[in-house]
Amino acid sequence: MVLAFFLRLLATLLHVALTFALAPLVMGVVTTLRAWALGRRGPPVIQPYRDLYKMLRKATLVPDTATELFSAWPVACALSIAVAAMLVPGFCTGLLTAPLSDFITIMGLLALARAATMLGGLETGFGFGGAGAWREALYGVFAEGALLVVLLCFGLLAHGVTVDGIAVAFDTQHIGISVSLGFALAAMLAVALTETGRIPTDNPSGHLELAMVHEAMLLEYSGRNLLLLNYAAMLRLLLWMSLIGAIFLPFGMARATDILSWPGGLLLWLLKLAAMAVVLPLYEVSSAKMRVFRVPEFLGVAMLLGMLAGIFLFVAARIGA
Amino acid sequence: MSLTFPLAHLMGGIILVFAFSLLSQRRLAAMITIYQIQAFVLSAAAFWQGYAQHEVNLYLTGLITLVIKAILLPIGLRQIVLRFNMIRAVETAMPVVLSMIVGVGLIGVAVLVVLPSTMSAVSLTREDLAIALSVVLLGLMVMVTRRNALAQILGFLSTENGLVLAAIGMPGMPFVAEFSVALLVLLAFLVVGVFLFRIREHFDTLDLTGIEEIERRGR
Amino acid sequence: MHLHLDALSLLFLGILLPQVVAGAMAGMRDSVTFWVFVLGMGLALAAADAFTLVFGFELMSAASWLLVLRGDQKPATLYVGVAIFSAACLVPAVFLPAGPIAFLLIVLGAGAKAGLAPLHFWLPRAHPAPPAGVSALMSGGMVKVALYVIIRYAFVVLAPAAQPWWGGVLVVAGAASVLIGALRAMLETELKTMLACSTVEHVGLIAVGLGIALRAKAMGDGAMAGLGLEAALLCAVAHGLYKPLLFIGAGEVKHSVGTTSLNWLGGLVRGMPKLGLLMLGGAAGMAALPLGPGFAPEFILWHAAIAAAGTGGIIARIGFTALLVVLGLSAALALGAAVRMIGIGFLGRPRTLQAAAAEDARRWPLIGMALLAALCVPVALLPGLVLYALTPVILLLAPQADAPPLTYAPLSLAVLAGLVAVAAGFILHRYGVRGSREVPAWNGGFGKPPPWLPFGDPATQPSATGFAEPIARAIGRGLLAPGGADPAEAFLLTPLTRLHLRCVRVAERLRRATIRQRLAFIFAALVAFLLALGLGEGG
Amino acid sequence: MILVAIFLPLLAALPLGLMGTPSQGALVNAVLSGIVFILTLVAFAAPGSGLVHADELGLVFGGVTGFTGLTTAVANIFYLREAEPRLSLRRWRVYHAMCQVVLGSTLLGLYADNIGLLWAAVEGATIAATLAVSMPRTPSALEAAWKYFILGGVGIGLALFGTMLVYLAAQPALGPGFSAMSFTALAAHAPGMDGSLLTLAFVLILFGYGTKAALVPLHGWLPDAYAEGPAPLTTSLSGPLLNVALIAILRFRHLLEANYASGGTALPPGPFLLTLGLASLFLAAFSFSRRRDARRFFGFSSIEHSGIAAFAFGVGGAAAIFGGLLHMLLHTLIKSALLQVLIRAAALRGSTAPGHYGFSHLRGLIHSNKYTALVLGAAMFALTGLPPSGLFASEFIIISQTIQRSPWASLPLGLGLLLCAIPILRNFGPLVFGHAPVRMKPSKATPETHLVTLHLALSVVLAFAMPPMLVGLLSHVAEALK
Repeated sequence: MVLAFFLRLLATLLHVALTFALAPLVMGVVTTLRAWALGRRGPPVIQPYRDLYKMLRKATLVPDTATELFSAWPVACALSIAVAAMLVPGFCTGLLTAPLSDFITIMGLLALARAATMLGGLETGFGFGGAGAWREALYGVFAEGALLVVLLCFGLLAHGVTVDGIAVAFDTQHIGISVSLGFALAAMLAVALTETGRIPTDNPSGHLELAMVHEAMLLEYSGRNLLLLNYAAMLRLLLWMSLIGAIFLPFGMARATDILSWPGGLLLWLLKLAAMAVVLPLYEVSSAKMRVFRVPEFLGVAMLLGMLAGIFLFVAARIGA
Repeated sequence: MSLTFPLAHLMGGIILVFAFSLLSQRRLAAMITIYQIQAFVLSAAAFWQGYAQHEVNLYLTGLITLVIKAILLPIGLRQIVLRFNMIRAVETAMPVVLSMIVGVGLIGVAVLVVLPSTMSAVSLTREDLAIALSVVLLGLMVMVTRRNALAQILGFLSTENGLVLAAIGMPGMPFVAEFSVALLVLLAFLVVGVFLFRIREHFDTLDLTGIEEIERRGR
Repeated sequence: MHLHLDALSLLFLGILLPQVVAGAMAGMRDSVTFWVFVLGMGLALAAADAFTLVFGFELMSAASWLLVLRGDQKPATLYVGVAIFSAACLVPAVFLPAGPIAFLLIVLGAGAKAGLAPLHFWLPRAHPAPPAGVSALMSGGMVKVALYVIIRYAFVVLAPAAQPWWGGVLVVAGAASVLIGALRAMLETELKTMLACSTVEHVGLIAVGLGIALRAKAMGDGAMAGLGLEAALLCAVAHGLYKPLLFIGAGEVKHSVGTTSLNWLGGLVRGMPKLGLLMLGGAAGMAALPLGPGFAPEFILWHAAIAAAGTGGIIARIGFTALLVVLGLSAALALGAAVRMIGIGFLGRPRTLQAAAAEDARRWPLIGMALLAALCVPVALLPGLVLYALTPVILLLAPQADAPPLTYAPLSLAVLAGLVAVAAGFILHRYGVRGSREVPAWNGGFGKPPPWLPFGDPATQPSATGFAEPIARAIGRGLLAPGGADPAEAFLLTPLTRLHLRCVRVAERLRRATIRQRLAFIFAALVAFLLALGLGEGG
Repeated sequence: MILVAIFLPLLAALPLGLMGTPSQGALVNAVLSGIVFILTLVAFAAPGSGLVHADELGLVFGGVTGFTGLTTAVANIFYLREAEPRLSLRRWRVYHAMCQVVLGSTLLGLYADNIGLLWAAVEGATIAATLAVSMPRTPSALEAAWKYFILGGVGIGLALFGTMLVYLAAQPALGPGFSAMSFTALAAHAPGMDGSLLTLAFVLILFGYGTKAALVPLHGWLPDAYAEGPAPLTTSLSGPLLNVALIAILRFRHLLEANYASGGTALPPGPFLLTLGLASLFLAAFSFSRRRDARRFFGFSSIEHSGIAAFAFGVGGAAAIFGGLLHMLLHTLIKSALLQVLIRAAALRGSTAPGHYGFSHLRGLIHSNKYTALVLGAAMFALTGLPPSGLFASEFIIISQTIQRSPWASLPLGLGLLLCAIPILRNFGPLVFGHAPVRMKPSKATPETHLVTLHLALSVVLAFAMPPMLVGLLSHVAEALK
């Protein structure tokens, strides 16, 4: 018992350390690959680390129209993303945080981060921040609906909605490849792209304030506030990758109590991350950013796919099978 | 005694016929005359019933009817007509032919309603009751179809005649009712007189259109 | 009149108590009507027989009507109309034998009072009208009393006749309320109206939970029944804390600034920091954010809905799938509404001089709000404990209830967050540059506002209307009636009003009849009755 | 005792009509009403016997009549102070005489055991009320009185016909003579009567007394008589006179029901009463909306409540009849309170003459006098039947009985009550709390406003804490007349 607990603690610590450490790297890889795909040379993959350090050393500026809560929002945003990232299993299942890793809790934490970012955008009371906030609010409405209905699909298949439980169930039970899971994957990918602020809903490397969503809300932030917000964005990307990996590519995940399976699990996790980090920029360069009011339609399709996934499940009468 | 019922029937029938002709008549003077004849027949019916039932009360009723309804009231009504210069045709709210058809229908209704009652051991027969009810309904019909106040009062009086006709047929009915009828007519006339004067003061005519005008303005 | 207290009554009385205290502190202490209102609610909750229940319920309606009337005469008529409608449904319902008709009448009657769609249209109009202390009690307490009536009858009195579709009725009505309430909360720019719309949403959530539980109870599924009841009751408890808080806060904003229209507020946190923080806590509850009081009920409710989607026929399952979409959409809409309330009203720059000069709330209302906020803490951080306390009520309502343990542990999450915060704080403190400098906002390069506009041009700020407009465009068009009206108003209230008007016209025509025509009415009725009599006896 | 209570006012009318100044008349009026009230209470101890005796129903409603008569007469003294210059001396005399005649004949109607005497009483009351309504002598008052006279006269005629038919129907069981006109005897021998004839008689009586009770479509006279007659008189019209007519209908209904229940050929009375009751309820509901004159408005409210009572009688069964009687009792108290306080309200605004009772004229009463405004508000509220109004109890009983006995009728009943309550409450706000029309100075309430409060308090007490004796009386009556 004690040994098992100790191993789980160790795995958890390792998971946390790796997640927190790798997040900028993943972002760097994606950015670099994207530049390559566009035919540019691109920054080195460790550029995000340099940026973060630079921000750490810069003075923090506070606009005179901001209220006292100005610096609270980045903290709230980063903390909630960090907690969520600790809950999502990475290389292995059965972490100490596994009982907490309810999908709905994770959704809630992401929503909390989103709310904090939006409030940060509204904080100084200027147009761009507000525009970013309402866009975020609009996207969030559809994204949550789609995500919740996808969750139904998982819940019915795996008889539980903790991410850890889903991963274990999909890994060990023979679920097979069903139409429902395909639909669910498509829906979840759309939500993930929206949540992480990638093309087609938002352009992370855009520089036109009028078209920005996530970046527009950060306009007034600088120094350590910006560091927290940017780091939160990196963590969020990694979190979503881990989440999709754990649910749709659960094979080869290690078990926390079995130390011998760790290296394989770690390797596979890194491979999965790498694969996704390759696919994402390729997808991004091959498609264009949408107009704001096209996004609800895009997410509406995701919602519909999620519903279809559920309905196909019912029709196929696979519940309990 | 075999003559009792046929004669009572006959008089009831005559009263009904006059009630019906009241409905068809447009001129005020003629309506008063018809009413007067109706009242005469009614008093005769009352006397006959009094003789048949050996009831002093009914003689008294007949006397009241004769004096007040058949003699005094028509005189008073004619006075009003003369004073207000109203010797003209009364406006009706419904074509006379139609109102007569409806009147026939009313008699049908009265008969239909009275039909199921058993009437055991009563000197008043089913037919008498149907006649009385018809007279009452026809009187109301006159009130509904005439636009002139005096004509309406005549309709009302005809209704009262129907009531008295029913009352005199009731066996041993205590006098209370008849006394009340007489009282009603008397008081009614008093009140009506008051009203007629007042309405004269305010509207210059006995026609109800003046009142209808007030009513239309709404509140 | 007989009174009797069981666990359910005690629970709802417990929900009521802090609100009453806070409402009294918010300036209603000397109002007799307010105390009559409270008395009515107490009677309804503690009633042991139908007469006392209806009497208390009506007393509550009547007193609150007076209070609404003193605030604003316009919605009072609508309010009292709905109140009497609910009485007209409840009074027969309590006498009918247990069966579907009684249940439907109860849902109609108490649902109208609770603001369940489609009879919710009065609520966003009437709840903001009276003084804040009353609004708070109406939104937090009165709708709970109505829900109590539904619970009392659906789960206890009519229980022997219950069928699964009864739950379906509640779920459908609740889902509609959730969606329309959340959407309107997102779109309304008047603070108190917005809060009232959010009340509609939360009533809907409670109804959905009750519906799932009722259906599960009739189907004999103890786990799901337990989940549904836990969600509904916990939501009732939480909503009874943060909604009054928000309403009292809105009243203080009104007192301090003179308006509660979000488009005329802004930057209030500067002038009223204590109120701002308390409102922030309330908004976290309203938006159902984790670590806030509102998340745990929503969490359980979603679990219950997912569990319910796995039972019953295909139609029911698809229905529950759609319900999940609705719940997700509405949760995000509620989040947007809360963010908009805080972001537009309390953050940013003041839009008027009054907002710039706002002073912090008065002492007693603040103490009342703080009391409610303090009570929110256990609900937010220890929902398991609260659920444990709710167990007797749940067992009373559904003896077979057996909910799985709660997998949401806010305290652990808070500990995790604390650990991260300590680590991050250490890094930032050790390696980062400390301190901060106040500068003019960058604002995309637009620079400093001119000196004659100390807070910049208010027109350059995002407004509440503008913030909501895209959502009105993307969702509102599909769900709202043309012109942005509430569908219940456009398709229920307006046609009824028109019908009433037509009947009034007929009555007026009858009233204008002349004497002769009136005689004709009598005569016609007499002949009709005689004919009926003749035909009746002939046949 | 009872005879004294009836004939004292009737006989006193003559001297009142011939001599005395108006203020003396008002004083005598009040004293006489006080004596009559005491006598109606004494009647509980000595109900008498024979042609005119007080049965339990008569006792209860006689007491209420005496009470409202007394308070009206007292309020009349205060009314006179303000209204005296408007009418000539002769008219004041006639007015006071007519007040006494209405009181006396109302009591006669309640106490009469003989159907002919009942009819005569109602007729006398009608004529007296007609004269009194015409008293202001304005065109609209004359018109209202004329309307009252014509419609009332027709009703009286029909009632007489019905009365005679009842007598005729009783022949098989009771034979000719006085006994066939006594309620006591009739009720005892109802099963032996001719059912078909009795049904016909009941329809005619329903139309006859229904006109007095202002059931739709026989209501045509009421709103105008309310609005145009002298203000205190409306109080007598609203309560006691309606009660006499409704009680008469109830008594005849019992004969029909008893005959029907024992297998006679009579038709059940329920449908007739339910139809008229619902028609009253709905017409009143839809007529409220556009009323601008408060007294006409509350006239329609009387139609509504009369309809509710008729509906309750139509539902039948001891409990429903108990509910209906309780409703009449409470409505009498509340409505007379309301109309009296309305006079005070109009007086606060300058004049109590007819035509000065417009809502726009009275609105914002709280700015003139808080006490009067609150009492008026309480009375209006009480009229809607929401708790804590006493009418809540009676309506509750009626609805619950309706559901048990004729469920289909409960839906329209509920709807009608709903539609009636809303307009009353809609006028409540502006009338009590609205903005006053001109710059109104606050003024003092007159002492008789306390009488109104007493009325209202009494109605609540009677509804929720009724003395057991009264409960016993009423439920006994309801049991006997079910």
